[in-house]
Amino acid sequence: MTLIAAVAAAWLLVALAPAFVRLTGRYAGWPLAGGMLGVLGLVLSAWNPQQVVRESVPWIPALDIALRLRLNGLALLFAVVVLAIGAVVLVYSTSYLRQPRSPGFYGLMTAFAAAMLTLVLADDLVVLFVAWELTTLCSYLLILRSGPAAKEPATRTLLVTAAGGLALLAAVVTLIARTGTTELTTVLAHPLWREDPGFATIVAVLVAIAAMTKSAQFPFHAWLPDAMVAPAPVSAYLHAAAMVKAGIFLLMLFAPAASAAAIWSPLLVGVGLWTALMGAFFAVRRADMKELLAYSTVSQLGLLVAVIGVGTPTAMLAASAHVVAHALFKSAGFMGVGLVEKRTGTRILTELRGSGRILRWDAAMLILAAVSMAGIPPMLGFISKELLLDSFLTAAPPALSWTLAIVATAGAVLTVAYSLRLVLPLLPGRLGAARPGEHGPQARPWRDTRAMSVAVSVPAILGLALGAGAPLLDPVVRPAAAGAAGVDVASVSGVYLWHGVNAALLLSLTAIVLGTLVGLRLRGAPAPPAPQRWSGVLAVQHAQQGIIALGRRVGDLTRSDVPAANLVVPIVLIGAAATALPMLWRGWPRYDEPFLVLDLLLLLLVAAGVIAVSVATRRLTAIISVGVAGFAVVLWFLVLGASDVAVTQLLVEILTVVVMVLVLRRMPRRLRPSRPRRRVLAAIAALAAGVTATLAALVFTGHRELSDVAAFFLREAKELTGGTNIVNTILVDFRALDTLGELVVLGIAAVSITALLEARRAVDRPSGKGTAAALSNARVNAVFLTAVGRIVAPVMVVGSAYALLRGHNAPGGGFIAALIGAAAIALIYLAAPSDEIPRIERSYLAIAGAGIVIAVGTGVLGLLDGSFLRPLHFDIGSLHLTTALVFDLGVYLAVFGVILAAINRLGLSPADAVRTDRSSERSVR
Amino acid sequence: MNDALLPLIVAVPLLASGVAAFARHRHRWAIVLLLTILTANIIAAAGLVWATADGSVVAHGIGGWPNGIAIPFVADAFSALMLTVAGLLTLVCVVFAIVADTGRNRLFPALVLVLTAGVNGALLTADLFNLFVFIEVMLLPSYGLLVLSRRGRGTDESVTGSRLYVTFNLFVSTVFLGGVALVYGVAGTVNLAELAGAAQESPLVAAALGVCLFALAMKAAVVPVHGWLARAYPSTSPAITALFSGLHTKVAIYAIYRIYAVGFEGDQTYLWIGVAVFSATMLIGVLGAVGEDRMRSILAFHMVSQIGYILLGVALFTPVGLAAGIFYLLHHMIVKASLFLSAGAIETRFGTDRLDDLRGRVGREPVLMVAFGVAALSLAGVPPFSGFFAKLMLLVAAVEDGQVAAAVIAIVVSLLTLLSMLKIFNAVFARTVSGGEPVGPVGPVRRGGLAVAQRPTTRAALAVPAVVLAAATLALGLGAQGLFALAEVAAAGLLDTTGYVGAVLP
Amino acid sequence: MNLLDLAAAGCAIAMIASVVHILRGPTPADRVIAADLLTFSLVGLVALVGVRLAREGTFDLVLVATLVAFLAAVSLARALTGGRR
Amino acid sequence: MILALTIGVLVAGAVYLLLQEDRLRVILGFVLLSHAVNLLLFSAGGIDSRDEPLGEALNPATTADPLPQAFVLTAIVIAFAITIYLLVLAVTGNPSEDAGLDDAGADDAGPDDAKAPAPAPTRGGRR
Amino acid sequence: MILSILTLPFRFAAFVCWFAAQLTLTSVRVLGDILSPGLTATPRVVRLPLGSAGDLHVTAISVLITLTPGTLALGAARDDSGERFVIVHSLYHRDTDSALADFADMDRRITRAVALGGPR
Amino acid sequence: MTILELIGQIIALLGALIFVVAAVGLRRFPDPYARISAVATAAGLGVAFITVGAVLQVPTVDNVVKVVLAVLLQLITSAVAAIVIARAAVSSGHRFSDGTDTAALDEDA
Ligand code: NA
Ligand code: NA
Repeated sequence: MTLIAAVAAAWLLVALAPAFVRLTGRYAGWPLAGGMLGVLGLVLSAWNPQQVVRESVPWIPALDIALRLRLNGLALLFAVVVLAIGAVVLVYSTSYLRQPRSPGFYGLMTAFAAAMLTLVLADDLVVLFVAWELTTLCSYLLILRSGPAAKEPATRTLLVTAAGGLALLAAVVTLIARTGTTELTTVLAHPLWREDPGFATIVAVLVAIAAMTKSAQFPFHAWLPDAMVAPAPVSAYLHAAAMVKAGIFLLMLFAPAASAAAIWSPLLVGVGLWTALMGAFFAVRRADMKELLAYSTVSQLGLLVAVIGVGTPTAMLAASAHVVAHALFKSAGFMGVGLVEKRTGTRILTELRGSGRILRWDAAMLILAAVSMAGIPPMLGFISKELLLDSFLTAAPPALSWTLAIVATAGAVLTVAYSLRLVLPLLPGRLGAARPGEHGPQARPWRDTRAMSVAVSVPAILGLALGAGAPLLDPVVRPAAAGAAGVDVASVSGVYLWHGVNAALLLSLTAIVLGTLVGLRLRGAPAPPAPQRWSGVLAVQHAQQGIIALGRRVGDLTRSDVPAANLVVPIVLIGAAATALPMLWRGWPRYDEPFLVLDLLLLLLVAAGVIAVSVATRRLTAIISVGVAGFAVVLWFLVLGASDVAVTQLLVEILTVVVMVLVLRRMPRRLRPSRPRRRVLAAIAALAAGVTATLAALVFTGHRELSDVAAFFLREAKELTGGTNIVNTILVDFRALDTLGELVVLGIAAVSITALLEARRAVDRPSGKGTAAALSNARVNAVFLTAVGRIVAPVMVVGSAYALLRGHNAPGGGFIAALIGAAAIALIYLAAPSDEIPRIERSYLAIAGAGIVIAVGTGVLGLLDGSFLRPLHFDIGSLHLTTALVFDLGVYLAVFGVILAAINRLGLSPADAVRTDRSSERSVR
Repeated sequence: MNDALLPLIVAVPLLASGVAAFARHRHRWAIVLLLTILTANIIAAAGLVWATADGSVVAHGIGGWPNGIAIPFVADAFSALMLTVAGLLTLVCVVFAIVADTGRNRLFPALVLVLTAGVNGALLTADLFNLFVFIEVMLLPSYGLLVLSRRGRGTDESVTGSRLYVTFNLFVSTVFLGGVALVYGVAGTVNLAELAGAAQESPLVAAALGVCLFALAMKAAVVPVHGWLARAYPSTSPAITALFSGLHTKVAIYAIYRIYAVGFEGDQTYLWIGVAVFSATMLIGVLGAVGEDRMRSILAFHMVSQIGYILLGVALFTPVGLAAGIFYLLHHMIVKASLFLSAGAIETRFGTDRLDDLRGRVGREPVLMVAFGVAALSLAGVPPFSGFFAKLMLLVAAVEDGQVAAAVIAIVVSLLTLLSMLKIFNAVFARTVSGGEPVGPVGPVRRGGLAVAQRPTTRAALAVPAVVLAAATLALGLGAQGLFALAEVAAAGLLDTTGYVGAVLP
Repeated sequence: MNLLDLAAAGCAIAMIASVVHILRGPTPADRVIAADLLTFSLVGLVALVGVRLAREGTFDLVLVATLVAFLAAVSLARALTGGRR
Repeated sequence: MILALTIGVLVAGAVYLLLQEDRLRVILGFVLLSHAVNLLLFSAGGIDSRDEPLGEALNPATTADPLPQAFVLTAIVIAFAITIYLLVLAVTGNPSEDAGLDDAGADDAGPDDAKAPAPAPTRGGRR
Repeated sequence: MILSILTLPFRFAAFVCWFAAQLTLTSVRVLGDILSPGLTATPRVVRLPLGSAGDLHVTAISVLITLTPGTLALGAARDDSGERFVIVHSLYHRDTDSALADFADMDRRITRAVALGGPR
Repeated sequence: MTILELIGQIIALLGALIFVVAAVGLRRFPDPYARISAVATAAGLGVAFITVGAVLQVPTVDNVVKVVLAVLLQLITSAVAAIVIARAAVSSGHRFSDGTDTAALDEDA
């Protein structure tokens, strides 16, 4: 379990980072670097050249996802690069950072290293993807945390790399779906790659896109120079040695399988070389050392991508060697530039002239890195470039191979040129001297930046050492190349400094000579204006803004609070769906002739009401007209054999009118007029909806016998419940749960109304002045309603009680009873000579609550007989009692509560309302 | 477990709500009651998960009437999981609401308890008309919660938003009831178990149930009937938005899953409609989010988008697809609430959720940043959070089912999701990352007549709910196995409904 | 031919006439009056139809209507004055 | 057939009102819509048998289906509660919402429609 | 007193009969006016003084007046001395006095019909 | 058909006629007050006639009690409703028809 331990240790470092920072401040880089080397030691101890090491811990067995790790040559190569460079950069950071505490920085840097380690060791598609995304995230946060100016670049970086991540996700999903496993080894060896060219092509392209975004290949390259706002350690690690290498790793990982797709090689070679040339071309003219290095990175990665596209064992060896070389010279380069900037306060080439003398060792190390970058012997950079050129030359067919080699050489010329430009100001003697009139930069003392100097020196010197002692690299790069090429280690040659005189050497020398000339020639040239990278940045920006603009337009489609605007879509949809109704037609429903005339009359009445409300221009007319339709519906219920429903509907109609009038006085008298266009469109929609509804009623209803459940009720209800009003037995016995819900709705409506009117007072508008002096006295005129109240209210109370008690056997029940009771309340309110008198202070909430408690409590009692809401029966002497009655009492109270709430809350005059508001404010404090 | 106790999961909150309605000025006891009941609710729901995790189904005919007559309550793994997560969310959001003031209104406990009862009932009932009733039981307290504000004065916006919310939901309920009527008209029953497979046998039943599904789709804010949600949700208080986001649309989604599974038995004939519509939902929703400039508007549009993902699971109707959809549903409830709560914490402290107003004003908020960031990444499907696994499974299911277009849309939408989340993150939290000091005006900021004092960081209590849920999404990501195994059991219950039907009609 | 049918027809005519009057006005009071007539012709119709169809709830409905229907009229009267008592 | 037409008429009126801007019209639209759905529920039970489901020894051939009646009773009351809530909501906005609709001046004081002449003193000098 | 209770039903029935006849008469008149072309109405508003009548009394007389075709109580009033009035709208009374006379007659009859202290 | 039923039917028809006449009155009368007057009569008497007529078809004790109560209530409530409407009409400025003597309304009360 060494690999698991290594990965776990890497993540443990992440967890420990804040603690280290707390203990040692910015020097936390030292223990963390040590830890990282320890992890490297673990990985190396697990390494077995003879056999791939594989370990697995179950994670999501249901999906066959496991924490599978494997250590092969490729993984080893990248693990070494990631951990070693990581350690160096952490050391560098201890001195680079100026803030005493940066838990975020160290946490993210170690997290990044851990993610990279997980990525390269992953043997599970999901683990691979998770790690891949983590590197994206860490890089976003590392860039973002470098200051306000970093926000936009960080966002763009994230968007581009996340897009690539999604390409990888698509590839992963396709692979899982098609191969049925997430185990990388199995997936890569799957016969499907050769059997299904379509599959191979899709996955190859997706993987290539993912890798190209991460490795900053054209056209996704823009983010990398953009990300240079990040501090030097971040740039050195992420944008030179680690993150960009994730893409290279991915390509090398998939190369053996994906090369089955015809498009793989041309795609990589084409894009890679183009990027190499383009990056180098831009790099040559940069005046900012860091920018120069950024474009250099783009260019070098292009070469790597291209050579992976070639795919031969030699090519993969070249790629492996160049990964190491590039990691060394580029990390040294970025760190060196950071060091120069730290010591001199600038990284602009022209301002640095003459600084070589004062920077001494640091300048020398940067120059050493640049020499390796330029590919000058005996540096490692020379060896890897040789290999690269050799790979292109040996790529078949010859005509193409020479073209590739020449293009690569052109890139190399530019590389030499920009490397030279980079170090010219640091060079001793005339070359790097300040011009007349220029004062060279003042350098800070070396003491402050000791750790940085050490950190720059290590990779720079290693680039020299590994160049001279090239075979030392063999144990790492040969297995990696073999893995990436899909061959045995034996068929991969070793790395040598001296290949003898061959075409590659000649090209290489040509490049050095031409590059030097170009570099010297461009020495004094001003930096070109409009930096080209903005085009790429602009593209991302434009895409971002375009999407936002599109989104705003999409939002505009539904940006309306007017209900009509939101209802029109569903109405149209229902109408559209209804065109299918005729297909379901199955003849006319069963119908009894004798009712025809009566039914027609009711239809006429409903139509009269509907038309009246539709054309009404005044609120009063409208609510009266709706009442017409409501009354007609009451009659319909009566005609259809539902006295209970008719009575309920009638009561509801009346009480609705009472409440509506309370509301009406707070609204203008006229309805808001609709524009003719809206009226016409609404009328058309209405007509269609009417036809739809009619058709639906004809198609869906009236075609079947009495349902089983209805037959059961007719047959058994009396026997089972003791009640003869079947509807009521359904309400309080069989489907008491519906009724319970309904009474809760009522009770809570009272609470909601209270909440609403406490949150927001109802609008008030002045009522007109009284006009008839003789009749103006409200108190005197209250006699009529008061007198009627004296007669009617007792009848209502008795009637209410009567309805409650007998509901089980005849029309009545809790609802009807309560509605009658509520009518009594309405009467009391209406009869009172002022708005204030009839108010019942807030007890309606308690009444509604009591209703709920009683009903639910009764229901819970039913558990005694085995079930919630099971009515219990008692015989007290000859009297038969059932808890259904108590349940009905709950219903009663809930209905009562809501009516009281509405009347109490809406029935207030403005002065009263103010008073109530005060009291409610008091109540919530 | 005694099946007859099943209805108590509805009855107890109801009973408590009736008691809580008595709460007057000093109502600390009502809050205690509320929290106690909500905790008990979670325990009961977790117990149900435990009881149904092996695929068994708990059912009870309420009132003890014969099968087919009584209204059945049924709990299987799916409904038990929903109950648990919904209960959890409610508790977390309620804690936030209490900390952020809305919850200290004396009416709050009663309203939330009824809402809880409504949700529980809607998740348990196997009767379409009863479902209508429970949806209303959910809605009525929601109307009250929508305008609740301790400070005594709702905003214009909350009233406008309420009107839209109430109107639209009333329309939905009415259409749903119409659908129930049509179902009874053709099938002669509204008992879901009796309707098992009926839609597959009869196009009439299919059409009638289709009306119900359409109504539920409206409620779930599926494109093109999504506009109301994006407008109404941001208009209320943050705590309530968070609460609703986890409950209302999700109950509708649950019902869609259930009805399609039982009534249609997953009939392949109509699935293409779902794939098309839900793909459009993903895309349109996220585009809307990208275009918005307020935290909660962005998040509300994301709900629409994510609902597309969730429902894609039922539109695939494969074992992996359903399990992925259910996993996604549960994940989304948690993550979306977490996002709304961290946004709400910011809004509560700074008095606005408009990005332009917040830009540069928010100082260091490391805790909220991490909570929001984690939830946002989870929403966008970035590993290692639960959203990634949800999306991954869904994508695998889609590709396995040959729905490549839907998979591609789902992937593209992820990027747009990230883009819009970055919009919030950059505007609100970027400073926390870069470690700078706030440059905006320091001191009380007046907005909506409220003076908000700026303290160095948001009160911990405000941040805790979001953090808890963010931690949950990480836990569900790293420990996806636990939930996914349950989701598979739930999916199996939808694929083979004999257990469900058999429990109702033995 | 049952005379009750004829009577029902009479009620129906009164109802339709009320609807027309509700729309025509011209004054708000006219609409309220018409609504009043409409309500009471409905009560009449309920009695007649209920008896003809032998509905058990007929006279319950009538009784309830006579108990509460005037509340609507009184409310509407209140609407005339804009809520003033 | 006739009931189906009635439902159609109610739905048409409801849709027409729902698509208007005025808040009260929308509420009234819902009132009509819930009437329609209630009648649809009745229709779903079958309307060729219309005897009341009251008493004992009921004839299944002629007695109306009691279940939709129970449904409708529940639905009516729920719709009632929501209608009241909607009504309250309609008047808890900002008074400026209705700016321009305020029948200011003479129209506010006078009861007459635009058609009718403005109120004038009558014989006896009232007003 | 006992006598008055015993006679109450008869007195009340007598009143009902009188009132029914009254209704018929006025109905015919109003009917004739409505159904013939043109209107012969002479509308007026009169003030019916009721002394210190109780609430029920005021209500009863107003109800009866309103039930009678052609007449309508518009409301009640009370002057500074506490005297109560019912304000009545009449369509067919030629002048205020005849209207007041009719209403006073009706008031007398109803008072007599329901009085428990014996006929006044 | 029993004689009681026949009488009932005739009474009901009479009631219906009252409604029809009221409806005509609604059209014919010149001002709201005259119309209220017409409707008030119909509301009280028309309903009374019709319900009495109807109950004579099924004169069970239960029904008769209900109808007696209903008729009494109807006479009172409909008239009071008419009075309330009339007063509201006056105080909301509804005009009397030309030629109405409204002096009684102006005196100080
Ligand atoms: Na005449
Ligand atoms: Na009269």
